[in-house]
Amino acid sequence: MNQTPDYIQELRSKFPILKTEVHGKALVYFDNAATTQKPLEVIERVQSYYNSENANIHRGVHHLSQVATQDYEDARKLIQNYIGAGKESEIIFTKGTTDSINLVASSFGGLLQEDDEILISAMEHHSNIVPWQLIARKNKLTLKVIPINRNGELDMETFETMVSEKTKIISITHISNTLGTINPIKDIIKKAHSFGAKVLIDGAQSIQHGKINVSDLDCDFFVFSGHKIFGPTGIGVLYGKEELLELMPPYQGGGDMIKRVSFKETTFNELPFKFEAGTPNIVGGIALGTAIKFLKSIDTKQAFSYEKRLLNYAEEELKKIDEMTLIGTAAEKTSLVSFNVGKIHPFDIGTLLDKQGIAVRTGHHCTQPLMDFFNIPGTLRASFAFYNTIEEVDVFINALKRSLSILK
Amino acid sequence: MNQTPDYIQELRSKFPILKTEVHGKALVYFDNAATTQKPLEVIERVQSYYNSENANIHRGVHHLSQVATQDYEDARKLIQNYIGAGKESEIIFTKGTTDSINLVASSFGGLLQEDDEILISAMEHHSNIVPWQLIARKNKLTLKVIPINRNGELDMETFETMVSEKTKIISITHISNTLGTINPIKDIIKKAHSFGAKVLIDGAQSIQHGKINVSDLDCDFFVFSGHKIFGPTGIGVLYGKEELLELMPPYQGGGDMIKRVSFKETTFNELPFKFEAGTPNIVGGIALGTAIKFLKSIDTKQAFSYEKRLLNYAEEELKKIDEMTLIGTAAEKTSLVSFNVGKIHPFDIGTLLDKQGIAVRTGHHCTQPLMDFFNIPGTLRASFAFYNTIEEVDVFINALKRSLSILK
Amino acid sequence: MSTFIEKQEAIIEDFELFDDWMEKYEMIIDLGKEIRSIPENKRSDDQLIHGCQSRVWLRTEYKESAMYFFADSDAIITKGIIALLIKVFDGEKPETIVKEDLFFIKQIGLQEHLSPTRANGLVGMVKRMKMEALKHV
Amino acid sequence: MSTFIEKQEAIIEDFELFDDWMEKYEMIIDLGKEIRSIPENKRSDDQLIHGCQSRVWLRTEYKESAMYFFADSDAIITKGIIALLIKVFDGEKPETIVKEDLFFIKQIGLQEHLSPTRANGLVGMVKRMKMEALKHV
Ligand SMILES: Cc1ncc(COP(=O)(O)O)c(C=O)c1O
Ligand SMILES: Cc1ncc(COP(=O)(O)O)c(C=O)c1O
Repeated sequence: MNQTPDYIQELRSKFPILKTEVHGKALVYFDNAATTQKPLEVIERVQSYYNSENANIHRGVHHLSQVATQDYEDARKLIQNYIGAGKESEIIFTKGTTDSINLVASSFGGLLQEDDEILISAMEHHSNIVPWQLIARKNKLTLKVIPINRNGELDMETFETMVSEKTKIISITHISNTLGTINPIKDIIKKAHSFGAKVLIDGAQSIQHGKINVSDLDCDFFVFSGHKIFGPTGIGVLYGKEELLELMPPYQGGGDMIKRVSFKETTFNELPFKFEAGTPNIVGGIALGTAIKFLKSIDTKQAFSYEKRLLNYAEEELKKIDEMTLIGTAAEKTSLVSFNVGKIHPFDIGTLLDKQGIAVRTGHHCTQPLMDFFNIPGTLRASFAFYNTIEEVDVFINALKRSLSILK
Repeated sequence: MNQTPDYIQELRSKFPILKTEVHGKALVYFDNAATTQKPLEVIERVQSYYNSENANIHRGVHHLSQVATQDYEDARKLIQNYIGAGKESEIIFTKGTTDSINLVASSFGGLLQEDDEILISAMEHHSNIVPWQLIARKNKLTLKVIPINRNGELDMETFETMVSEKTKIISITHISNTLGTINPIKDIIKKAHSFGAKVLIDGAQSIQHGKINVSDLDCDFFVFSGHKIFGPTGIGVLYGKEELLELMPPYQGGGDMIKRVSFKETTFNELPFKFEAGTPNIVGGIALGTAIKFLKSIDTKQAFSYEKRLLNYAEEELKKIDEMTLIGTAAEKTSLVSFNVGKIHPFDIGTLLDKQGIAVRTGHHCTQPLMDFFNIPGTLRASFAFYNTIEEVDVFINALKRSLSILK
Repeated sequence: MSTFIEKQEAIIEDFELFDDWMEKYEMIIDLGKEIRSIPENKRSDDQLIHGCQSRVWLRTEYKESAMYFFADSDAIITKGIIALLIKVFDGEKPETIVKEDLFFIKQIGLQEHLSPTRANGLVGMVKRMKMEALKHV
Repeated sequence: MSTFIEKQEAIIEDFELFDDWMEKYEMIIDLGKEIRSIPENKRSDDQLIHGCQSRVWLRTEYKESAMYFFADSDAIITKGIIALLIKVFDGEKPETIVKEDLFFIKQIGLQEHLSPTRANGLVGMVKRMKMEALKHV
């Protein structure tokens, strides 16, 4: 029987926005790869912070400042523990994935020298392309692109031939936000390390769909965004191995990241503070901690495996539709479907789905090189979280059919 | 009669946290220069965003995304209008003042050439020192420091002799967060422009205490933090003149800041998006807009002039205390007092004040060079917002006296 | 010939016939099929309007004090929306196009297409049409 | 001589005499006046403990299997807090200092001085004292 299990209905009830109506229809939120919704406890945590403990942190001797500092640092510990990092000081709070990658590209990339090589892949998000292009141009580095096949999988054979002693860093997405492909990052990391190259994993699309352990993975950097893991906007994480973070010069200058400032000489603070200049997004960090707590309080194993069921069901139903082209048919996939129908522009379908209450994303999903590769203007992407139901998939499929009947 | 006026009591009632107790005492929050408290409507705006419109912005065709985008861009307009900027595209959302200054130091500063000069002052916050030190070292620029006198005022005569054709940018605080000094920025800007130098005004401490009009000021950049103007943490603003922002290369790379990405060539988006890579702090921007709306809804003229009354009263009462040294006795001051009593360490006083419910800041206030100048380890700083009352000043003075009786 | 205002009012009336959004969009799509389009081989990059998720080409003609528009898009809803604009703007004096208020967009509930979302470029289209008209004022 | 645990319990008892925070701090300050301090001319940079708003100097001696501490600070509350630590740690075996739990801090309500706030460096002091002890384990 294809019905949403009770434990999912219960989980779902914790997300207030899912009860919203759009254009008079019940909202079906299938844009989770763009951003996830927030459980009530995260929303309430933000509110309680502002209502009773708002203060600037780290240097205040007064009570509010101490409470806020403690809560902010506790959130750091929660994150450290959740992703299996060895030390708190390896967890840097940033603005988001993009900020994290820019930090590494500028600070680690800035240490590289002419003709050193950086590897990315053909399925990267713009945020994992442009920062490397900028530093490559500045420092005359070579940026190489690991190709993919028509299923949207990395061409691992070619990859093997691309890594060499010249390779200094491989920056690669764990899961493609456009294709859903889960990349074999463990193999990549091993191969990279055998040549002394470092690896940054863009975990923007993986942290919310599975258990991550950076120590197991042995990646050198791991980055993600709070807003994609049921947390607030404006906060993200950079995990980095201590020895690398120690090596890297600071990225931004300002309050909190210094040990001692004088006009003659400035010395920098210890990790993680060296990379956290200025007043941070305090409530962002704290409420991201709450989001992690939320995840720890639920049966994520069950939830994540349910997501696969959603994916399978949606793909099955989509395949029944005439002229359907699924973009991204990797063997290993997370819970998102990207597709086109005939020559219909995804914008047209997206617009009509919206009028039926369904939020999907249309366009290039910040992966234009991938669109060029598939020679399409964009795709229509439905991306699921564990709070989505089987019935919502039905509503979506029916709405899609209705839209197509108008557009064909 | 020295009593808090009714309109202040009414304003005060809009800030939920001010009813908090600390160590069993009513909270007296005099740490407003570190961060300000938030009115109920800002807190509720954050909540309503997460409860009914949370979505990623700028590229979604679905309803939530469009609403969120509209609200985020409306906030930009509100800010533009509030600070008198000519165009929306001149308002860049950042993480905060520190982020804004780093952006300019890196992107504008990166255009400068060996021996070009940057001027800052002796009273700058670390956030307006370190970014310039970093770029100065990188690009072999000369960083010069405008001296101050014992009252904590800029030495304008020396300043006049320091500006020259070599000066490319003067980055200076509008109001000192440690001394309260209001700098004659209009004169500085005029003088700078007469030599073709640009001026960045660090408005972190001025935007919440007076009306700013960047067009009147004719400054080239103006930066501030949301959390210091009754808005959320993790959001800030960089105003820049369009022609300069156009000239500057992008700071970070990623989603949203591009027009077209390919592995061969990437072209950048228009202003303001060129400088806004990645998913922004959406709720931060929107709720900062709400904070601005709040300010527009109240009689700020009255509120700001009341702050002066608080300042005068507090200074008068402080001066009656034995061995009191006020640090920062400029003719033009905003509503904060920095002081030391005899040789007592500010940390000792701050700790005892905290136990009496009073939140003040102690230490170097991220202005270590200023501490070196005055040859002190730190100060005790009480900084007022318009929601503070005359009675709170009395409580503070009494608590201070009690603390001193124990410490002497 | 109806005035600029009358044309808009006529559109509003047409839309009032439908309660259902899907039907309104069917009408928009049908409108798009009626306009003078730009065949693929005649499209050029300088006709492209930026800021749309779909691609939009716009060509204008100025004849006997009036403006005429040819447009196309790879998305048929977008094309329909341009068709609506053309219906209102076509044959008008440049001055009218530059100055007069486009009140019908909000009234028929298409204001979401005016949002600063870069996915749908109604704002860009109107801006371009007005700019083209401005050349002849 | 009392045990490590007994010494902590004694401090807790002393603190229970006062309800008022100000009185507790008066006691802490008085304690600070009693300890073997380090005169200004004997202070050196390697004795400095980082991470405090006030400056803290710490010197240790190891004699007949026991640790002894000398400390000073430019803030008298900080000095009092070190005095509390010294009261508990002085004369103890390095092993005890490294391993045993410092439960009295929370019990007397000084846990705020354990917060990661860099303003008050109790965490740094304890860490340094334990590290010094570790050298002799
Ligand atoms: C004058 C001044 N400049 C810069 C800053 C840095 O602001 P933020 O920490 O919000 O980036 C502050 C605040 O501490 C300040 O007072
Ligand atoms: C794979 C991937 N990388 C990077 C990003 C950028 O994340 P953010 O916009 O939160 O910085 C995203 C999100 O859009 C993503 O999906």
